[in-house]
Amino acid sequence: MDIELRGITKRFGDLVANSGVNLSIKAGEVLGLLGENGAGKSTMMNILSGLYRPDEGEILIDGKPVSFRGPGDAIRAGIGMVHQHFMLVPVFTVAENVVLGVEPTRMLDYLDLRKAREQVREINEEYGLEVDPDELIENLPVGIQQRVEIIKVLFRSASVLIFDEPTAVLTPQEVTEFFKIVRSLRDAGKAIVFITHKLHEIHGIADRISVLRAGKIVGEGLPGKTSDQDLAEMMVGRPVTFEVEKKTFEPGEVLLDIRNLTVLRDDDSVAVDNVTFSVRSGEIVGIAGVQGNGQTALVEALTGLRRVTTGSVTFQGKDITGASVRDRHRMGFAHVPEDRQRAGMITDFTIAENMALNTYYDEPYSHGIVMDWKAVADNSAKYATAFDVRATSIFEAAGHLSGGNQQKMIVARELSRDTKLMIAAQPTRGLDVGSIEYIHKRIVAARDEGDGVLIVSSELDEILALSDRILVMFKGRVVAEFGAGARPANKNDIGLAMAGALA
Amino acid sequence: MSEENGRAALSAELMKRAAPGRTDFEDLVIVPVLAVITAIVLGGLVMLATGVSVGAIGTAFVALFTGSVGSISAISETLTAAAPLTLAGLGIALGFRAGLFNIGAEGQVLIGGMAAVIVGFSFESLPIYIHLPMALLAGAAAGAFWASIAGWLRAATGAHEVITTIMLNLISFRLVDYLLRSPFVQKPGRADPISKNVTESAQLPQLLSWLDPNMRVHAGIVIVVLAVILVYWLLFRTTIGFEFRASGLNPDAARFAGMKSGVIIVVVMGVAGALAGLAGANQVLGVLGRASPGFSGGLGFDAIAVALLGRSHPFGVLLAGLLFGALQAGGRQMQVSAGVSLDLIAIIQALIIIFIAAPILMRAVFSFAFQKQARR
Amino acid sequence: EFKACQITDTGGVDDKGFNQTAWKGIQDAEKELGVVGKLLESKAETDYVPNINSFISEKCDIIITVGFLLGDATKTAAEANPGTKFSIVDFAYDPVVPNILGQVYATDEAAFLAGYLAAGVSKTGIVGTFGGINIPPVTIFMDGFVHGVNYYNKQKGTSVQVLGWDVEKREGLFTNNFSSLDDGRAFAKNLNEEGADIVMPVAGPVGQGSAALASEMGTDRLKIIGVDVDQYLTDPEHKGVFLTSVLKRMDSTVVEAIRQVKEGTFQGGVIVGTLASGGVGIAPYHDLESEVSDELKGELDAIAAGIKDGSINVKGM
Amino acid sequence: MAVTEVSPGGTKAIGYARRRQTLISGWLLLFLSVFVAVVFAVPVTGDASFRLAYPGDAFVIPNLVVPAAPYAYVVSALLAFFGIRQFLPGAARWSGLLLGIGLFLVVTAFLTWATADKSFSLTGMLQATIVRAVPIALGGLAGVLCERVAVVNIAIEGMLLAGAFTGAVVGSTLGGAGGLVAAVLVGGLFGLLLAALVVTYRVDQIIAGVAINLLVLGLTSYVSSQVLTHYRELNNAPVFRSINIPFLSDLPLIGPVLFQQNIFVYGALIMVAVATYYLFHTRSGLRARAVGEHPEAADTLGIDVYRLRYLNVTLGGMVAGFGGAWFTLGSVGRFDDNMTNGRGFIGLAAMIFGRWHPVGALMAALVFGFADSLQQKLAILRTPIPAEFLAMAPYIATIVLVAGLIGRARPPAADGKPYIKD
Ligand SMILES: Nc1ncnc2c1ncn2[C@@H]1O[C@H](COP(=O)(O)OP(=O)(O)OP(=O)(O)O)[C@@H](O)[C@H]1O
Ligand SMILES: Nc1ncnc2c1ncn2[C@@H]1O[C@H](COP(=O)(O)OP(=O)(O)OP(=O)(O)O)[C@@H](O)[C@H]1O
Ligand SMILES: [Mg+2]
Ligand SMILES: [Mg+2]
Repeated sequence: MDIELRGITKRFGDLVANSGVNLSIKAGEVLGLLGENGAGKSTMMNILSGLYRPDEGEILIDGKPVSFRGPGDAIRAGIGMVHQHFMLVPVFTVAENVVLGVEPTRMLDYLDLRKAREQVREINEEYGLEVDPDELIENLPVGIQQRVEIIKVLFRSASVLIFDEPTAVLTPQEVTEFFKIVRSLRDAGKAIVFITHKLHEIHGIADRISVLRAGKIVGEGLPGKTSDQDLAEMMVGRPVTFEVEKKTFEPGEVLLDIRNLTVLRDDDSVAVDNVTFSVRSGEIVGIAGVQGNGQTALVEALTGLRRVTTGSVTFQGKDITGASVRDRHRMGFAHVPEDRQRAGMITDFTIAENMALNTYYDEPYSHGIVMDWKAVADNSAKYATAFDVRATSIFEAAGHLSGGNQQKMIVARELSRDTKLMIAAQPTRGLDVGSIEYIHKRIVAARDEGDGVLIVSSELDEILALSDRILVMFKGRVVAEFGAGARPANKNDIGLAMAGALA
Repeated sequence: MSEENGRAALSAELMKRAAPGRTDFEDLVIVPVLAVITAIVLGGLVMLATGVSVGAIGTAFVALFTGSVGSISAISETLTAAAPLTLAGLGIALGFRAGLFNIGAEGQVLIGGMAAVIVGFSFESLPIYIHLPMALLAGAAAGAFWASIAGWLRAATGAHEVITTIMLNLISFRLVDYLLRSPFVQKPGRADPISKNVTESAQLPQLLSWLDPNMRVHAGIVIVVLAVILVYWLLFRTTIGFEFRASGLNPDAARFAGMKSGVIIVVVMGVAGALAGLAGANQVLGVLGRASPGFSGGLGFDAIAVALLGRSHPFGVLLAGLLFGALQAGGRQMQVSAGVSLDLIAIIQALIIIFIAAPILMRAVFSFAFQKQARR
Repeated sequence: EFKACQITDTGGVDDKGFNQTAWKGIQDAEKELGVVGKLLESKAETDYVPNINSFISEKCDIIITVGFLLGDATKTAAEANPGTKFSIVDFAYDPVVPNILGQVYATDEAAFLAGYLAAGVSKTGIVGTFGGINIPPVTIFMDGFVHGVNYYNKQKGTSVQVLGWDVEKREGLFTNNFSSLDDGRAFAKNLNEEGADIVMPVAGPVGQGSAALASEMGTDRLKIIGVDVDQYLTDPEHKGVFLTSVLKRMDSTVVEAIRQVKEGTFQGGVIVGTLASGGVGIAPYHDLESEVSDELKGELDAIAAGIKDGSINVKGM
Repeated sequence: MAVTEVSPGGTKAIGYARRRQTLISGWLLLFLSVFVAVVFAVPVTGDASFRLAYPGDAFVIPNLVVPAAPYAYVVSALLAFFGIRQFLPGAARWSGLLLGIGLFLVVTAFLTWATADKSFSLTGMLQATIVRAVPIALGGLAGVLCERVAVVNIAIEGMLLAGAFTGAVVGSTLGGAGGLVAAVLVGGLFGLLLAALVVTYRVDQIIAGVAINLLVLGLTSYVSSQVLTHYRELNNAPVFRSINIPFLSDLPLIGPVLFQQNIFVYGALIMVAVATYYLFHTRSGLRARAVGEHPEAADTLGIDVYRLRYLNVTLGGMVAGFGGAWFTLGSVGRFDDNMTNGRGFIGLAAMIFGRWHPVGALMAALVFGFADSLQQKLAILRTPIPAEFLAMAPYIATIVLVAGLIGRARPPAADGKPYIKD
């Protein structure tokens, strides 16, 4: 089945997300779609999958124009999409998620789950996906969840499959597995759209490349033929440096010392399992690991947000195992949380209020219990400028900022006081190249000034680019260490460790 | 140097207050005004539908107006009715700001009122400047205690405050019944649940009784004004209020910023309860002079509407309280002059809330009053 | 024009009980004396004072408040407005307030007869009663009822039992409202399950719920004794279940109070309705006449005479 | 220089949170054990007799006679055992169940204590339990239907009241069946209004609910005093009598309790069953729950989120309308201002208490119904405890249970959140 998009334009209010996009997708071919964050990739695919309606333009299937009134129409037309944020109901089983919307039924609308399970098993066998149909989604690692998404699409006998940044959450090994699946789907005659902003992936899998920038198709390319530099320039619109500049590694005294740390999750399962390591001043320690292996809990424990079950945390020689979040702030902790919108900021507060979140309780921002809004405003204007937060006013609601500027605001806030240790979780998740560059520069600058830095990221490239030393977490344990005295960092080895091969 | 200057200029630019847009004006002024008008018109239609003659409807609306603001005694009635609604509404609004849905104002009003009554009749010969504040404080403290039970349960066990406050309401009804019958509280010589009378020195003095002994407006309105200012100050000018608002809008972010959510919940409920308790004290010390079963008369529930209508902003709550007070006072006059049931007022109040909460609906119906592309 | 203005308690004017009866008194006065009647219903206790104030500013010639619960509010208003004339149903002041005329009723005299009757008619030997709120105008019915049953037991050597009211401890079954018909039904059901085949609900309209239950179950299993008015007449749907009603003729005292103002003879004090004055009494047996033996009827007549002449004490002494 | 060796791991999970809860329930059970012994056993003599049959029943079964003091000692011993069990390994699994059973035993011990040397009709009390649970269960069920699609329904109270009013007025003119149908329709209408407000006009769900409650209360009270007062015949509906199910209704104890009831009781039981089937065993139910848990996911699969919200909230309104009719058509046929008197809110509590499950809501409603009917019996038994405290007991128990057992019960993930599309 071949698909053609003609002159698609989509606006959100004043913002033009897609403008006059032309694109063709062919059976038995993988189309790689490149573009920075916010380029409009997801929007375009959401239009193709019926979720959004285009303001202008048309979609043709095998030459015939179609119009989708909703995702149901697109599904019936044979278009399936695996979304960037998984669209799975966590408290449903795999089988329930797969059949949702096209459920096998018997009399009286009775939901035939037995049949559903069998159908899932059939697809499992046909494509070599191994997923237990009776497991609850919330108990599955993301890699498997993604397979469920693929089964969902196949179950609807889609002949066009759209994958929106499918590799962002996978380990290198899982990516390899995933590519195998994609190839077998292509060979089965399906048309595939593969969205990413990682250049190196696109060469391995795509048959054809289109690049999107600011809502427009700005170029085409062929894998292997078009160079990374060229593709990157098409994406960003200017030459890009792939290197992060930093001073040579000169670690100082031990700042943070973690011994035999064990931390539990809310459901009392073990998240961090007897972990010991330390962070020195002037050093960036990167923690690599697939989501769900305890990094979140580790960060929460180090920042005072989660109770430590056993073990100790020492900061500058002082035991801080039980210290409160605020005590740690005052000692010079800076914390960039992994979920910016949920934990890092208050979207309905103004920028000024958000920038006061970790300073409001001290002079000069408050006297006793009375806030000094003048001081707060001065300070936030100063740092918003210094950290290049693009806003019309610091009295604008922070929720109105773009993701990159939100993150810059948070980093500005965290570094706006005298810091000694920076803990940053997924500091550039979902940001565009420009913002990533900027935030990386800031992190390195903090390290160069003598701060200790702990970075948790599931983006292996980020870990590799920034870290002086890399620890890999698997099932709550630190299973490997790379760099600075240990074995040198090597992407493949780290990937293996993340997948538990060294455990 | 010039870069420094450039920075300073940028930073000064950022300091300029974002101008409130026309949409804000429309939402804050036009929508409420249209909502009130529409609700009153619909109220008229309801009367028509139930067989009230057109003349009587006219009389009713005139009475609604004169009974609420048409004379000094009407204004006195409006203020008397508005005072407890505003106080309890402030408490509920505070809860909303901190992300708590406190259905328990009714119970807190009752418990606060009981404490105020008990202190109010227990001392014979204290000067008013000691006795009255004592009684008020007792009301506030008891309300605070009662509400913070729900706060504590939420903080310590995660029990949802909607359930616990509903249950605490039901418990407080019985508790008040019991107290009113206990020999210490019950009025001597009476077998029914009714308390002793509050002594003069604990009563909120009537402000206009020199004009006419039936003017009921009393010093409680001073407390209301103080409370509005205090709550405004607390919410928007102090670190405590900052924490309330932060944890209300995003409890996770608040926790990440080192705020202690458990403590905040208990404190918020405590302050909310204190305000509701003051509303109760206001009723028994200023209006009733004693307590009897159900003396709150549902004001704790009306106060939820007041808080919602006032958009949980102290000044908004004051305006909403005045509006509801006026509707109550005017509604009474409507009942006297036009024989229209007081319940019509409840209908109008409900419609006002619906319309104010549904700006999209108002924009759709009255599109001429709004700018075209206003986007929400 | 002469305005006679009534303020109900929270029961409302359609309570098929005393608010309604008092209102009937005003309507009678409209016909007989040519006055204009006005009415304000109280939704909550906080309405009492503002309602009275509304009528004061309306310049009513007489303000009639209905019910014990308005006692305090009426007194305060009367003292603040000595020029306005008040009358209150079911309440009296001691010492007398010069501009309030209280209207009270020796209801226990009539309830005594009802108790004796119930004891005589009951087949299970158990009868029951329950009240709205534990206040004197309610419990006086229950007192009279219990004493009437006890008097029957003493006379006949039987041991008919009364459920729902303990005269000594002053405790018993109360719905704690004067409005929930469903409570009336549930309370009567409860008493019936415990054996009572005759129930006297003293809770205004709540009693209609009991009557509904009785007509559902049949009068073999449950009969009702009405209160305030002859409920056979006011509750025609369930009229067959009323053995009798304990009458409290508030309409007549209300008319009397209005007449006094109209004729200029009004002065503070109290009107008492007794069995002797006809202010209280029991209603005919209507459809259940056959259940009452002639002998019992005769005894009741004798007791009524005894109460009127003071030879029988309805307080149980 | 490497500080870290590969970490050894091997920590065993120690469930602190759950452990704390078990310990608390352990202490609570031990306390109750002592309490039962001291208060219900020591000072009591005599037997408690519970009447199981009505005079004239087909099978006359003897009274259940329980010696009060010995029974209390047995209960006390069992409680002590349950309590100690909480401190032993592996307690967590049974903690909630044992606490539940323990509380139930305490109630029975209390009953025998109160009835010592007296008697009352147990059958009657259980029958009343069911009857009184009906509006609460239906309110709770309405809540379940709405919240399963993530619409918080504070307006249950108003919907019940609307059903009660319509039932009375239409019932008076068209007869009971007509009244019931109308009540269901009007309940559905208010459900539709709530759905329109929250789905289409994006009104905050709580505000919409509160406003609907006020509106219904105002409308019904207004019409009742403005119109029904003058036209009494409009407020005098026929009542649905009990229907005895042949044979089953003659069974001792169970017969009168379960099979001699009116259509509201049968209707409630059937609706709970149907709702359970609908939500958990049908295609539409799966979709509805998906909408409540993850509306975006449902949307991407072509499920119309708005339509399902409209549908379920309207259904919820109809269930509440049916429950509301109970107040008039199932009781005495006459409407009275605010006659639901907070039962809708208790229904809401029952829904949460019952963990958003129809059967759970029914069970919770039965607890409230039991407390309600128990209280009336106790007033006749004349216990030395002030009536007010007895009346409070179920509410206090609810708080204890909610805090202790289901503190962090998980509502549907999207509950209360509007879904804004495109
Ligand atoms: N529902 C929406 N409402 C308003 N703006 C939107 C909406 N969805 C997307 N946008 C905006 O449209 C632009 C394109 O977004 P889109 O998600 O398509 O980008 P993308 O290329 O997929 O980026 P990413 O790599 O972050 O996924 C962005 O500026 C985004 O903020
Ligand atoms: N299976 C689970 N059960 C309960 N809570 C969980 C589970 N998985 C994760 N969490 C929650 O996530 C946090 C810790 O999880 P964990 O540390 O395993 O995630 P992570 O590996 O750090 O994820 P990420 O890669 O996104 O940082 C806790 O807040 C915990 O409540
Ligand atoms: Mg995207
Ligand atoms: Mg995580």
